[in-house]
Amino acid sequence: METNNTNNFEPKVVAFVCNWCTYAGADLTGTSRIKYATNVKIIRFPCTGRIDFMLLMKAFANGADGIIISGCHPNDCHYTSGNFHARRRWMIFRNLLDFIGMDVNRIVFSWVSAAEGAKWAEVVNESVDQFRQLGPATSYQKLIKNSEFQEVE
Amino acid sequence: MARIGVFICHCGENISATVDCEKVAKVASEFPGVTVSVDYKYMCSDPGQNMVKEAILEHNLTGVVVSACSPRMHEPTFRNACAEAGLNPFLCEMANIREHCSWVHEKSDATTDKAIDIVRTLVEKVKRNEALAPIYVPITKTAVVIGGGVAGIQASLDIADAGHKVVLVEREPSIGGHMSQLSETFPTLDCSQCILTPRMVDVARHPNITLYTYAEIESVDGSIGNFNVKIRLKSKSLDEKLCTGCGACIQKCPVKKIPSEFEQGLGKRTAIYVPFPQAVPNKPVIDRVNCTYYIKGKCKVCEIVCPTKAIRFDQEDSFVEVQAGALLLATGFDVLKTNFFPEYGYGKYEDVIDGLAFERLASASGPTKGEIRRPSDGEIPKKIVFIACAGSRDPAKGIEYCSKICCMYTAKHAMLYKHKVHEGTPYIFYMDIRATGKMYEEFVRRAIEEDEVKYIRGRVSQVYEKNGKLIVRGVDTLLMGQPVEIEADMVVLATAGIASPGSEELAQKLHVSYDKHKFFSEAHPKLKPVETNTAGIYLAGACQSTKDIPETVAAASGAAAKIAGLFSNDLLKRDPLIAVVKKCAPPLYSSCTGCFMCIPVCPYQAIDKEEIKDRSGNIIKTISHINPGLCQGCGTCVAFCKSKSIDILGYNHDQVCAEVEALLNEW
Amino acid sequence: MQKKIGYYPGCSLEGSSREYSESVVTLANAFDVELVQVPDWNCCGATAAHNLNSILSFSLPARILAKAQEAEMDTIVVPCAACYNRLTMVQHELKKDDALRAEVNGIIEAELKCDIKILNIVQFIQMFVADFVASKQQFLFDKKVACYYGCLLVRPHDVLDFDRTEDPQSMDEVMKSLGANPIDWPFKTECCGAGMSVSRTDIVGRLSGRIVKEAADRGAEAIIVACPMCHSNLDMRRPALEKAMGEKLTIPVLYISQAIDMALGKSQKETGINRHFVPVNISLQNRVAAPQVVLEKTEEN
Amino acid sequence: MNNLQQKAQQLLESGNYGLIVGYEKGTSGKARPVFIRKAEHASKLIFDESCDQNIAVYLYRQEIKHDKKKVIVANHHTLKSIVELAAENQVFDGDFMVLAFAGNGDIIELNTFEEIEKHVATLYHGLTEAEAAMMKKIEDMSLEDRWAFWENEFSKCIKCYACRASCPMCYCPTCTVEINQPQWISVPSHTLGNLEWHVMRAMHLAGRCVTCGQCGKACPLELPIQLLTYKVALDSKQFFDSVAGTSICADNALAIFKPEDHENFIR
Repeated sequence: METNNTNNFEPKVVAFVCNWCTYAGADLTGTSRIKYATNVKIIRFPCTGRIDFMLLMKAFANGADGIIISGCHPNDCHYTSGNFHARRRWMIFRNLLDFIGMDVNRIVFSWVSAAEGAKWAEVVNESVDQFRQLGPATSYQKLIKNSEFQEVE
Repeated sequence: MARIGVFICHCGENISATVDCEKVAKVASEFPGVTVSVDYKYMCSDPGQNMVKEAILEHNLTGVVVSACSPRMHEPTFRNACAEAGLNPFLCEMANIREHCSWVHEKSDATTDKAIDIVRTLVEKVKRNEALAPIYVPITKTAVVIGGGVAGIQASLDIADAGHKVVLVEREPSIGGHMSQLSETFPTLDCSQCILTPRMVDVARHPNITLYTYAEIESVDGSIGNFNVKIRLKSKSLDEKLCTGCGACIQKCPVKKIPSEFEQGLGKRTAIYVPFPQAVPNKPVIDRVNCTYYIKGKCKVCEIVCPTKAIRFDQEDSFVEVQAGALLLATGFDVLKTNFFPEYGYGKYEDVIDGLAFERLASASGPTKGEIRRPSDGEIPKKIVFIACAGSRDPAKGIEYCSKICCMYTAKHAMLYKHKVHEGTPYIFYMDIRATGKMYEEFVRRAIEEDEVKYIRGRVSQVYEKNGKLIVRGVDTLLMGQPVEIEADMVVLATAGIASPGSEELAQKLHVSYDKHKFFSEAHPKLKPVETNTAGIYLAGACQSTKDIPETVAAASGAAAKIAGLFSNDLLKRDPLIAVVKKCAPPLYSSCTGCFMCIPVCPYQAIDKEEIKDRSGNIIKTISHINPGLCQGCGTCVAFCKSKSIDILGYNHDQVCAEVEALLNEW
Repeated sequence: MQKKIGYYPGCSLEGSSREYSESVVTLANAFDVELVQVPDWNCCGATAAHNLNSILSFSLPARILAKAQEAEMDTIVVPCAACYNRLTMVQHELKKDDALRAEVNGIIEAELKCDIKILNIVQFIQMFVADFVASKQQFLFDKKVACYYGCLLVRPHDVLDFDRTEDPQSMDEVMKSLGANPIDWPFKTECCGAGMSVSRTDIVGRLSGRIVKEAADRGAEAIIVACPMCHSNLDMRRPALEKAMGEKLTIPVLYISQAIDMALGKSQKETGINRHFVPVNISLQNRVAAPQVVLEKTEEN
Repeated sequence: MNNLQQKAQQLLESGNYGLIVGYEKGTSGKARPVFIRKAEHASKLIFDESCDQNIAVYLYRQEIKHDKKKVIVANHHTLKSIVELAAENQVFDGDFMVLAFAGNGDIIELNTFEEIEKHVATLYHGLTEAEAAMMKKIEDMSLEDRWAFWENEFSKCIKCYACRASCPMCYCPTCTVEINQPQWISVPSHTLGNLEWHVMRAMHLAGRCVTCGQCGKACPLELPIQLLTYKVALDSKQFFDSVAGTSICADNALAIFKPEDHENFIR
């Protein structure tokens, strides 16, 4: 893990979640009034199978410090198998990012069911802590900055 | 140019207690494309909805973002409101600032900022929303019911009575299934055939039902509303139109020693046969494996004795094709066979039999005319040991589930035995007694208290033969695990119910999912128990998991009601949030490369191939095509497609990218 | 061509069951297999260790596996059913549990790969003996035999994946190939009482007695075993068995390796049957012709 | 004339075949692809160690679409690519014949996909020792060093897309990189956009890369980008036991799944 612990650093976190399990689970966190960090904002997808790895690249390119991906537990997928496909995709993708030297701890994967409101809060809080520890994604942000410079040029 | 209306709800104080709603509305009003942005105490109330409707009309809005509770709560409400004001309902989105924001954070600027981010994200999304219309699929109002046991019979009659056509397909020469083999039924001890055979006759006579026995499903294609089912009619070696069912051929057939499947091998049948006297249709088939003519090339006794000259030795399998709107799987179950129980000697000792064989022994129409006589020497057994959970609930051997029906039928068997052999002693080894149906527990109590059935709580480790007796060694766990040995005359195994043979092949032909035990899987274990994951294909009875008769009949009627419900409309309406293969102008036509790697990705088999042809009909290219009747909109193919040729309505590439960008920028 | 494979005898085969080891080595030599002992091997912990200390019960077999791995053995044969069971179970557990493996690796100071093929005696026979036995067999083992598998050889099936748990057949098949007539009997995997073989010999007498009596009653002329514990209970404890059963029981107990050795025409010393408590009064017929070869002088002769 | 040249000549003279795609001697000792349509040019054909280019990339090209039945002289990379292209429905059984070479140099004629698949089963499917060593060198680096290494490499990329053009698997008529709504990947060749391009290219080759290394050989800046696709190929093998170019069935590693697929990072 790269540790760039900056004081009072609040990571920007985007969560990609499936509609049927984790989105509903996060709703339950709300109805149960369990508190979690404000850093995380959710984007709803029909299924984890829908989440294109390019969207993760997009998120990093737009300055995300961390990403949470969450969907139905294995065998619970609303669409039977979307999460199984997603799992294979992440196994390959995560290792590839590691291979090019990106810190894969900036992406948290979890299964959160519609009944696991408490788990969602836990995942969010633990992830945000983890991302705080990692500090800003400076190495990636350097690339963003350079690219902006070049594009203006 | 987009004209978006943003409506921020306070939800009483549910949102406004922690989020500064006025600020959110004010900031949102400055987002590019936002024409109107207001906040209100209760957006979902009538005045709130009216605000939305009036704004749509007044500002000619092209999109609406209602920033309130979860879309799982009020999305339909606001989409309806939009539709009432003339805005396509799919141009309305909800920004969830209650469950995902106000309720999970303390009051702070950060919470308000997060709400603003959420609203901005949805505004960017809704700008890219498209007006969508529901999909309509025409429906052929014929149901194909596969399996003619009690489930198939009940469902066929229910659907037919509702006025729809039914094609009932049964693999065996007669309908009736396992229920026709049973002697009496629990918990009432009424005769199984007495209640079943009238229904079988009803099926044969019903004007809306076409019955194909000795037939199997060859192939199925198409989708909900419009299946094309090809049925193989196995050759019966008989012209059914001429046959009167007089039975002369059966009486004269020289091959008489074939173990009868219907009698579980305890009785014999001829090579030309009807499985049992009350069979429907009551016309024989020739079993070509055992018929002398087919083995040696001569005999033809049946042909000679047939008064109507109905025998056709050269008849071949034929095929019929049926157009159907729905399919019902009712293929039932089977019981475990010998090699599963080396320790119980099943298959090795003649007097170790399974429950179905005991049903035949106890049946008045069975091989012993209802007398309980053991198969080896025809003696009346003085002691019978019944072993419950023979195979069931045994994860080590791979069947971890409870077969559910055995506790009850074993109690029934012991009772029937006691009623017929008063001096006999029935023992039942059991793990737990699961008697959870109506009048079931009372029934088991009767077996214990009135008929003095000896229940021993424990497992049997082995059964072996010694001096003409079957030694049953087990343990009594209620006596501190004392070993028990019983010298029995007969042992009856309550063998586990397993999926019917051929279930896997059938599931693959129909593209329905099945579990690791090869039972068909329901679409949802609680809320969709008679549907499969494939739209238009339904389930009933023990093909889904072992079920007793009342449950099976209930499921069959449930599935029939679902099918009748489907058939009550001429067109099927579906949510349009589905995937589509994008097309474009010639010469490319579509960026789809036709690699078809998306086909195995789809959980619903909704993807097939489409040929793009020029005006003279030459194929220019073959690309993927998504059947809108089958696609459920998971989007797995969308993320998988490398050329980004597939997109999904409602969550398209443009929308989700815009969301990511909007969420992260302007922090 | 001489084949080399690893060999873990374990303590029984060095002590009370020396004849088992002798017969296995004889058998291996007869089929051109060189058994190379795992260097510096230790106790597998067998029945005692897991009662005392769970991590010890993993570490002991793990060290044996580490030694085998160090000696670059890809296959080892473990004739003792208890050792076979422990080694296989431990390799399985360590393979699937990364944390446990890391802990054990730390204790035994090794990096276990957990990919050693561990053979029990029957698998060894199936792999190296069965295909060639016909060409080397001198005597027909034309006896009724009762194959007794015991508990450790076939369970738990999930892990060992060897033979059927109930009514196993593999030893019966081997004996059949030697010309024997294995009886169908219900006590193949019955408990012999090994866990109590020191503390409660009366229970052993009853449990093992039933097994021996059942085999004798069904007309078996020998009991065939593959486990030193079974053997010592059925053979060495015979007086206790007889006392519990109240009758004389003369049926001999042979290791399956001994039975094959006998069919090959090996001497008493080579097979180790001279070490048995119950005399092995078995004479085998020459495979090709009539003349009887007497392996053990009996009183009738 | 050697066997290959004779064979080629016969095939073209027979009139049954219209085009032979193979290798000829190029400049500075390198072999280059050649397209032979006339029997008298058959003597140009060579096949030796220098013929390491994966020429399966030409099989589906529009330019040879109207040629009569084709013949392709295939090295083992080309063979594997043909199998993968067959699985992905980009080439069609019976459209061409393959001339492969046995260990002793004998020419093997492979006419059907099934024959090609069988032949490919006899080939070696791993990385070469040198390639494996390069992989290990990078994998052994610290995370920061790896990032620095790739940042440097990616900064040099000029987005000429030679890697894409040389890869038989990159056959999409519209590449994601050319889509501008949404703009998946920024257009200029700055490090960020280059990184995104290479990550995407590698991901799109998951379960499909036959590890021929052609992309790296084609790169005018000699960036070791083939290692990225090797990584996904090795992981596909390790995680899912899927090796591209071995089966003509549509069983891409990411198109199928097993419920028991094992990962250790999902909470």
